[in-house]
Amino acid sequence: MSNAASVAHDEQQHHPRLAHHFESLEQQTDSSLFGMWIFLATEILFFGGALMAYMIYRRWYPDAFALASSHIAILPGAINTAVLIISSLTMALAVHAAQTGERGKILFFIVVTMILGAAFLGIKGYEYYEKYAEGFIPGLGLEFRFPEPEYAKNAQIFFSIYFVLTGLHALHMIVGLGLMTWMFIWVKDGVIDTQYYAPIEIVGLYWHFVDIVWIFLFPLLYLIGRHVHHG
Amino acid sequence: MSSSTVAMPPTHYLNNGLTLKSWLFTKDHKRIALLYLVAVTFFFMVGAAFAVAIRLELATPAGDLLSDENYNRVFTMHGVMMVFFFLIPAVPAILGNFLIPLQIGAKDLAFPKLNLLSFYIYFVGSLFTMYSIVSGGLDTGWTFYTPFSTIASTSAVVPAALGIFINGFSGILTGLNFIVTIHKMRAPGMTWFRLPLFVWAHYATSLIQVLGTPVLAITIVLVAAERVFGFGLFNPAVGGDPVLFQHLFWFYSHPAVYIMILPAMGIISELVAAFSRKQVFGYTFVAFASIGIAVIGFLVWGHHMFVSGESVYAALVFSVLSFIVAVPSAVKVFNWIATMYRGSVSWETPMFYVAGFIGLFSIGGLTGLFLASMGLDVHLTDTYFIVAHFHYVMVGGTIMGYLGGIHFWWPKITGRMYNDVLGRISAVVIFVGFNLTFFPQFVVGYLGMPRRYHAYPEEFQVLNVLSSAGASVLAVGYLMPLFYLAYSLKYGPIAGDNPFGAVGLEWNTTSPPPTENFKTTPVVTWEAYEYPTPVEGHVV
Amino acid sequence: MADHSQHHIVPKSTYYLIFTALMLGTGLTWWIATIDLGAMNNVIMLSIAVTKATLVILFFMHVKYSPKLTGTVIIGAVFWLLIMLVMTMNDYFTRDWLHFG
Amino acid sequence: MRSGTPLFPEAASTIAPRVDALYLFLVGLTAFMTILIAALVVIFMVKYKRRDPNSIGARIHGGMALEIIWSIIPLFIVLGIFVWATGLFFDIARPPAETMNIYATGKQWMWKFQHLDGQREINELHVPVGRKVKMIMTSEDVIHDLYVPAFRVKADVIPGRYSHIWFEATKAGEYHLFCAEYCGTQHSGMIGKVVVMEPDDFQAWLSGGVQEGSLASAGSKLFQDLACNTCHRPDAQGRGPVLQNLFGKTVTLASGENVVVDEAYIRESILTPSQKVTAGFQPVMPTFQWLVSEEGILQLIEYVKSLKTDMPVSAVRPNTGGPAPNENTPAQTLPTRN
Repeated sequence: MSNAASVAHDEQQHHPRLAHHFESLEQQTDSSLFGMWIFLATEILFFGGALMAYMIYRRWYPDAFALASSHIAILPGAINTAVLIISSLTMALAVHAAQTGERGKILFFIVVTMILGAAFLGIKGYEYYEKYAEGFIPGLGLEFRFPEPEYAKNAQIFFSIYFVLTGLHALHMIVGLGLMTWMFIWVKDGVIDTQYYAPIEIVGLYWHFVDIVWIFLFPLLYLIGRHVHHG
Repeated sequence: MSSSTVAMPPTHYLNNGLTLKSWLFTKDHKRIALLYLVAVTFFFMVGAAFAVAIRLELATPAGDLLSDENYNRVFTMHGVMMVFFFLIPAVPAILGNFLIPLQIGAKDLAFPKLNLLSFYIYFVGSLFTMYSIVSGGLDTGWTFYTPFSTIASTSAVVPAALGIFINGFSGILTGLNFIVTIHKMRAPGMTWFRLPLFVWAHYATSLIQVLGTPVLAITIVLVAAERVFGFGLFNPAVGGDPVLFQHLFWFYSHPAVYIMILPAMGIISELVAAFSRKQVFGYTFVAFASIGIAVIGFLVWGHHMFVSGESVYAALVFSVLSFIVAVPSAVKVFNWIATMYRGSVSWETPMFYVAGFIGLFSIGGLTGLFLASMGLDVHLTDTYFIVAHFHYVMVGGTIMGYLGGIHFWWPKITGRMYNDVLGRISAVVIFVGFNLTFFPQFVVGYLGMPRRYHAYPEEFQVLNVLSSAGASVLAVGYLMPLFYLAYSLKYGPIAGDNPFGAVGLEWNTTSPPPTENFKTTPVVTWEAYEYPTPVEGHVV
Repeated sequence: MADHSQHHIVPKSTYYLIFTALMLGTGLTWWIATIDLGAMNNVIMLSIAVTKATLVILFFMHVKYSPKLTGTVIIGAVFWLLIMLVMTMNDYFTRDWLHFG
Repeated sequence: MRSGTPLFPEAASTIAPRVDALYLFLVGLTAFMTILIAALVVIFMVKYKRRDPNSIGARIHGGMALEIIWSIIPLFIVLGIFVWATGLFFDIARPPAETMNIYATGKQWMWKFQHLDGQREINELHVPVGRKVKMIMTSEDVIHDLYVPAFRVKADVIPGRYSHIWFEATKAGEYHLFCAEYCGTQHSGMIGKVVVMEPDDFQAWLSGGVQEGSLASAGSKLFQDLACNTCHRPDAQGRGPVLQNLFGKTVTLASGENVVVDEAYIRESILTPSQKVTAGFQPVMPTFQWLVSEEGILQLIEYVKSLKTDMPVSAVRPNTGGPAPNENTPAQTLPTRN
């Protein structure tokens, strides 16, 4: 077992970030990465609950869902998908730079990732505004104006799920930007070094997870029924 | 008691820093456990106060003491407080927090800061929920069924739901912390099958917390989106399905029952071994029974919905799985009893709680079979039979186990001993009061009295009066430990490191333990519950 | 069992390769969405999404080079999600089975 | 309803004794197991009481044979109970073919019942002894639950769909009727009584009171008032499908799917007509969402059920003319909720 192995391990140097209750930095890193993965497991089930609502209602109301989906413009969604994938790449490169100890590169890639994240949120905000202008907000006391009134009721469910899922996703992005700001400061202050870069790796895991969520949301929300309705 | 010439260790976690700040910002798992102890006890009192109001109201058939509006708020808050702020955190956050690092030979949990954060998240969550009491109350029942909670209720649903949402993160983080700790922080030689069963039980519990709680969180988000923004997610008016809420809710909330009972079962395993001075019979079976309950427990939630309009076929699947989950629980009970066989059974207070637990949990578990039986559940569900059943499991089981654990580890936690005679009396009073309170509810439930009724037909009165009378006995039983335990803090005799002559790493350190738990990292070379002969008050 | 995950450095070329695959997958999804394949549209789009997610997990998130425990956590979480989906769908798909006129 | 303090509920339906039998079996099992467990705990506590403070227990690790025995035997016992209880449940859940139907609507906080012959009741339900009665139930607001302890049946009453219970009363008398699903402030006031009458008395009760005409005729009148008859004509010349002999049939939708015409489908067709259009018809029907109540829908359903070819639609047409059908299509935009 890992703990048994790590006890005998490096007594020689005592890293300043090694917490008192760990035997070695390796045990500490292992534990924190493992903890992050468990947290991501909870995130899977968190989004999974909303996904289940989506599945059930889509099966109940396939036509309304396909129609409602075809009223969402693909282009901003596709651009956002690309933006997120690029940001995932830059995040991975930031971790890579942390492993090799190139501090300037870490800072550069974190900043690029943050810019891309902000761009994603900007485009998302624009999309939300469009939904508002078109009358696709299924609540807030606003009038829901769906072009095909006979599907209006069930289209409200689609847009409710759309806003819940994309809203939660955007919220995760905002948290991610916060975490990255924190990492930026830590790198700048020299807290992070080639021994101790688990925090950057953890933020990276988080960011990639948010990317994965979007990889599923894009086809599920934007692309269903495109082949039937060319909206 | 064993050796009498014992003294407190000069330094220990309790006197390592005496300022308020050293408590409120502590990262020591033992101190955080005590912060929880205070908070959880407080919320138990709050929940119990609501219970008193319920039993007073139900002493007469007419709804005369409280208005129907207030009664609904009272039973809702009783449920919310007891379930989310007492039963779910009670054993893991107090005893689990205190003992897991000690039992596996670690200096602390893997993430001490996260542990402190969990406490404050719990605290903030409780504030929101408490706020809902003063800002109009909550009248949805602790189950928040839609569409009542989303479109009909005029009460403060959002703050209460927000409080439960926030509190959920406390549970998730505690569970995450335990899992990582158990995987990564075990002392050399502490293999998986040398772990105390208390740790196994907490591992299983943590799995449920980590995998189930997020679904509760998203459910609350969906309810809030419907209630606050007017989104239609469960609303039949736009084609939504209110029954979907029940699936999501029970996917968490049925396993949550196992979050409450599994840690208590872990305590009972420890207690049976310690007070029989004997290895737990069938250690691996008991360990895997915990994991089995945690896993199968996720497959049975639909038994809450037999009459809710779920498909007959789905009900059938949920029913058979519900029957199957009864088996590992039965296995545990049999193994505990077999552990006592040819043991050296002590009659100290914790053993009385063990006996009470086994009795009450058996009735609670067996009446679960009634409810897993679909043909019978149609009649029984949503009556007082259900109320009696889950109180037998969650109160008779969990609280008996919890109090047994508190009495067992009290000398370890505080370094002092309580009055054992009073302890035994309290166990008996609780056992008698409990049965008086809840046994009549089985009868009145089969008669057909629905739960959550503010007024009821007159022929149910005698049984309800019995129940209310029993509740007053039960209240005395619960108050007793509060007094003699508090008294022992100052005037109790010094307990010594191992007053019960038990084995387990936690008994290898001082009482109370030092902040670092052990002077040197222990190396484990023995099996769990391995009693060397003869016992001399101090082992290994 | 200590895999020294933190010492394994994935070459940059791998990252660029995965990135290219992800972008191509996105384009492919869009293209598939516009042609009518009936029920297969969904199957293909979701298969691409699962593939993309797997690539991200294995390479960007280093799971390929991490202890087995990490993989167990992921598979466990996905399995639990499936429990929820399957058992609930089990209800929704069979509500008509005992049809009471 | 009884006075005094009963300890066992009255059994007044054909299913009740069977539920009681399972219950009593389980009570016996529980009592046996609890006494066994309690006895063992007490015996071991006394017999193996620690006398020497330094003594320890015998070294016993476990026993595979015992573990298997006490896993397998309970498993078979519970699976046996499962089979018994599930068979019973199917009989409770599946109504017999020929039933006397009564419609129930729950709303905060009352029960409304409509008999086919037109009698309406609130919080009181009259049924005859010896007839199989099926309740077709829906809710106007939140989830309720119709529960008659003496019959050992209950089912949630859910807004937006129909649920059922059925029973055959065996004993004349008055029994409790409860709402068993928490539904808000006056949940405990949402109660009433079931009056089980001898068949003759029931007939007398049915024919007494204000005669409002049968449920189907009320539905027929509504059918005219809402101008449904302009499209749904019996002669296959209308813009909508012929409704005669339709109930219980399977129809093919425009999407190619097959659906059985049941209460839920008719309700859906009235409220969201464009969702499941019968193949060969245009989606021209407007929604009647805001024009007809849940009770009205039930009347329309009963009217559709009553349409048989041997009974032409004119035969049940009420003689009252009613207001002129509104030619304008009803409002198409849905009011937004908040």
